[in-house]
Amino acid sequence: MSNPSLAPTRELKLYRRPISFWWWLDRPAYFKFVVRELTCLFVGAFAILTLLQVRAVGEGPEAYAAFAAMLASPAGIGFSVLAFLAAVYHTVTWFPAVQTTIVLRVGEQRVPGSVITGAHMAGWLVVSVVVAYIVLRG
Amino acid sequence: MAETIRLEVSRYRPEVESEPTLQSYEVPYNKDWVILDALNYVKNQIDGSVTFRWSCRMGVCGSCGMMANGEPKLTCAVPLTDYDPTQPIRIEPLQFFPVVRDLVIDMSSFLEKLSNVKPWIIRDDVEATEAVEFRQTPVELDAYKQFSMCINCMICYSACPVIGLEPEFTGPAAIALAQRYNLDSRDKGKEERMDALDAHEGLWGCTFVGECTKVCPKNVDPAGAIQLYKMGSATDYLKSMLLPWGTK
Amino acid sequence: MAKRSLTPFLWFLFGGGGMVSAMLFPVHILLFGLAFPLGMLEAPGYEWLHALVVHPITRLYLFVFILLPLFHAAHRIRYTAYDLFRVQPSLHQPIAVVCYGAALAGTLAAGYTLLTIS
Amino acid sequence: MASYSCDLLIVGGGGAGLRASIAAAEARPDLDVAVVSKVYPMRSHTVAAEGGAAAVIKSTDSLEAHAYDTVSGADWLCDQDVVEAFVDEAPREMVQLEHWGCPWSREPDGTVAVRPFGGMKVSRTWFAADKTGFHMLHSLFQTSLKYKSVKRYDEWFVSRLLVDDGRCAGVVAVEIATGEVHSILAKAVILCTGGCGKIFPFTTNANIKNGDGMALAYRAGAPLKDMEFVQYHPTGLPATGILITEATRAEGGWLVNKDGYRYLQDYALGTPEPKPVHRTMELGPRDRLSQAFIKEQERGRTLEGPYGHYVNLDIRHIGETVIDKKLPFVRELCLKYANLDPVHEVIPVRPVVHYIMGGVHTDIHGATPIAGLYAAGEAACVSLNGANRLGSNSLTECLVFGARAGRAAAEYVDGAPAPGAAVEAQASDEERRLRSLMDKTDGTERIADLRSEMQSTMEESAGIYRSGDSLAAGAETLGRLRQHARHLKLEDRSRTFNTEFISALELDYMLELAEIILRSGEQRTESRGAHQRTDFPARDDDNFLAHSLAYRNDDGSVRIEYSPVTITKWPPGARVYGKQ
Ligand SMILES: Cc1cc2nc3c(=O)[nH]c(=O)nc-3n(C[C@H](O)[C@H](O)[C@H](O)COP(=O)(O)OP(=O)(O)OC[C@H]3O[C@@H](n4cnc5c(N)ncnc54)[C@H](O)[C@@H]3O)c2cc1C
Ligand code: SF4
Ligand code: F3S
Ligand code: FES
Repeated sequence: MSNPSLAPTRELKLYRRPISFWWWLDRPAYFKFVVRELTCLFVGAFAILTLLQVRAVGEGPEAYAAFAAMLASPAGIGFSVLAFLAAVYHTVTWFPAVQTTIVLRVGEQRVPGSVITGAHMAGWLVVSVVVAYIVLRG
Repeated sequence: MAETIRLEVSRYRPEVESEPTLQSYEVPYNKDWVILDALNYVKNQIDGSVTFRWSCRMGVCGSCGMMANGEPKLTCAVPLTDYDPTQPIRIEPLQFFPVVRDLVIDMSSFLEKLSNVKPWIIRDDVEATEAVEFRQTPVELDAYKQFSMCINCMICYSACPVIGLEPEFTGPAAIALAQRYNLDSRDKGKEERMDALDAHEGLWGCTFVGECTKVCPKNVDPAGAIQLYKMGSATDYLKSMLLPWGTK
Repeated sequence: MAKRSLTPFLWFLFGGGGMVSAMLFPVHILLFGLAFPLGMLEAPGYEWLHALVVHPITRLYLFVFILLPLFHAAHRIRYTAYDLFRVQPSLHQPIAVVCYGAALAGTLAAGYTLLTIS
Repeated sequence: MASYSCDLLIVGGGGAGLRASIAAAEARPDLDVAVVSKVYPMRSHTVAAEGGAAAVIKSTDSLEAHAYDTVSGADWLCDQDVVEAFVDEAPREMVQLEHWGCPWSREPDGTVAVRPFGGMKVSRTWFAADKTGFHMLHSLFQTSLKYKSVKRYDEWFVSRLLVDDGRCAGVVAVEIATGEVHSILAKAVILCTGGCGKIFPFTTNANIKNGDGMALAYRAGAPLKDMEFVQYHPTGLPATGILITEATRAEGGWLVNKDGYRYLQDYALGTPEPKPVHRTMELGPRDRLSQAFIKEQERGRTLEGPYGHYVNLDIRHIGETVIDKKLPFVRELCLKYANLDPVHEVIPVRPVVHYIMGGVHTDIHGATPIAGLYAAGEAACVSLNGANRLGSNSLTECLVFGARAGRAAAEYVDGAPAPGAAVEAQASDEERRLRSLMDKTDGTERIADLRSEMQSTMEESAGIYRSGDSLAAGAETLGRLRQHARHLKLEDRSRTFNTEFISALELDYMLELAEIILRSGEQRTESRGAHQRTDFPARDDDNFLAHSLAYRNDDGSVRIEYSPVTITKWPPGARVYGKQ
């Protein structure tokens, strides 16, 4: 379709630096990126855990008690601590990312991303309180 | 003697060596200089064989991108005073690109990628027939203006790990430029551009590392452009699924 | 519209999952994983939980709560395999199938459970 | 030595070259068009233009007014038929570029916005904030990508024109990445290689502006026209020469001396008003403003810093909002390169070499006297700019005359005969010359030393004010430098991307052009526009309402001839600024 630029007429001996397996340790930002991506393991695991929890509720009080005991075991607590940290990390990295997919205008001015992120954070707080309220109402 | 600073310059002479080595030069620590001035001092006064690209010296031609202490920088826009004179500054070619010579990278792949995303106005009547401009309000201009500021300096490419891992990835600047045209009220080529970009090497290879935006010297925000692009494509997809009769 | 890949759709699920998990997971984990087991808060009784779960709105809520995050995780695992573990390009396709396949399986299981629970 | 061929070869990928390539590809889609450029096209110096591009578009304006401003700005040394064609085609070209996507700044109703500019009676300068050249170049480059009949030779350096029997038949070029020498045969060649500001020490011009194309044409036998006219822009940053665009003054900026006094009122440029007034004070033409600076300096009313004398450009009263909207790049440049914020501080500025009015002599279609050789843009002198170019006319010139040259050359191609055998011999000659320079090991002279000596010589002898003596003395020094330049010391032994070798070739061109500038200036014993002779302070229409044409004698010396100026509607008159 479009116009080509001529390839070199003699092959150049180009140097290509190999990428190390540890590339993600090269810059702090890369490391943070990898951590952010790995939070998804906990997200997936917790989704499945919730499925199991629902199933336990369906199976009756004993089944649910067993499930709750499992969560209270040291392993269960350990998992929850990690999962909680991962989930929060996911949340605080997610909203700034979402902001980039939204163009909002008020009059001629574009709403700054930080405002959109802030609104998400506020929404997060509200939603959390509502969920907690409903769960705890019983 | 006046204060000096050491530059450790990556040298690669393909005729005589198989991989780059660092060579040290002592240059004046001139408070009015940018890194590029220091390199030119080396070239003019010490070693005429040190090779790098530059032209405008005012941050607009996009030629002088290099790694300085591991960070991709537009060397004509970074003052020497950003660095501590007691420590050397390591100058290397932009990473993730094949090196032709010393600090010169091979960026031909970018030009190919750029052509592939069709960075021009697509509509039937672009050729001027009469002297009347297409109308475009300031708000419509603002919708794409930021993404049109790209100087093709390749700094974002050398910050994006996906480029390192998958060199075929279209990459931040080229996608941002495609999006620049998509968002231009005069353009009707979104569909055509999507043909090239709806692929793993196109849009979807980007995993939103976001470094491209952080290092961009011209505030182009390529990461944002790509995110918007994905969002647009996903909404179009959903629309066409939910309202198969409603898409134009 | 020329033929498009499925990717925009998968990306949409990924995004939706990211949003759902960002908004809801911290509080769920905090409550069920930490506060109740550690006795920091008094856990709600079984009856209440059961009543909640069988409510139609909650069923829908839980379905979304599981479905989208599963696809979110599948998507990210897929790209992590590409970028972090640098799997060969020839394996890209199979990995994608496994990841989304697993998410789909989880979704079906969730659907079944939520429909049949009583 | 490999040989390539095409129908039409364009040397240069700046505004003029890209416009020419598109014009040719559109006029004749069947032709093989090639663009050779020593840098990637989007690095060309058109990218640095800031202020804007002039073309009549608003109903308050008229072609006549644009033409008159241009003619009087040029101190009547332009060809008026050229000016008329220019103002007439300018709007169409600018709209075309708009249709190609250039992000022009807009009025609220969506029409393009215009701003005032120096020496213009009406606001007619289109702008894209203060990065006009950048946006124009990228729009042109990106648009050019869609023409598949256009092939690019990026980072190839043209070192010689092949001319056989009075016809141009192609070029010899060095492929910079590999160091290989190639010939590219063509039925027609268009030179769009830009200006030569790097001949001077203190310039807004980029490293690549070495006047290559002018030297190539001159050596091939074409005359260079009006080379004594070098434009100093009144406002460059003292340390670097980075340009602070005229748009700062168009938006209301003031030039003040060390006492904070708007000194231009003392130099027949009108009386100060708080708001900018067309063709008055800071919106006078560049030659007058730069000359006023020197006079002010002689009166001891300028400031002095580590980089010489300067005055202040004050834009603080314009306010942050307007500055950020219309002059964001100025703010960015000041913050980065002068360490000050123009919203709160005055900007130190001094005149700086910016543009050359002269160039390769062409007719109104861009054709040079050598058959098949065309030129456009800053490298050419089609006689639009005369003795002083008005700001914002040259970007438009690149479009109008780039397109004209592209079309004319595409038309010429059909009748052009195949290149003769002599061409091959010339090409291998050139290859031998280049190889021996590349392999030279016995040199003693540093490129950088010769270059800076040439530059300071030019500033001393051919600055804003010159005299017969200074020009002659400069020419003598240059003669000596050219001797030294035969013994260049090259340290880089690699064939791969050898920039030192390219610099050596560029230095050779610049030395030749420097001498032409001096000789042309020496013979013009009058003052006109940018050429101010202290020994001949008056304009002399009887003898010098004429273009100078510099030819190369067989022995390498310069011969100056004169040709008449075309006058159509505007007989020579006085240049009056300030009061209308
Ligand atoms: C800082 C600055 C600001 C300006 N602002 C304005 C403004 O606001 N308005 C206005 O109207 N004008 C302005 N000008 C002037 C205007 O920008 C230039 O005159 C114009 O851009 C020149 O364009 P060009 O196409 O002729 O050359 P260039 O853009 O300089 O391009 C020259 C091309 O030739 C190629 N080339 C050169 N030599 C060789 C060789 N030996 N072999 C191969 N290729 C070669 C180069 O690679 C390049 O592609 C400004 C100029 C400067 C320096
Ligand atoms: S997006 Fe920014 S960093 Fe990337 S090429 Fe463009 S200007 Fe450079
Ligand atoms: S760094 Fe790379 S992964 Fe995407 S957001 Fe930027 S292109
Ligand atoms: S030299 Fe032009 S951007 Fe640095």
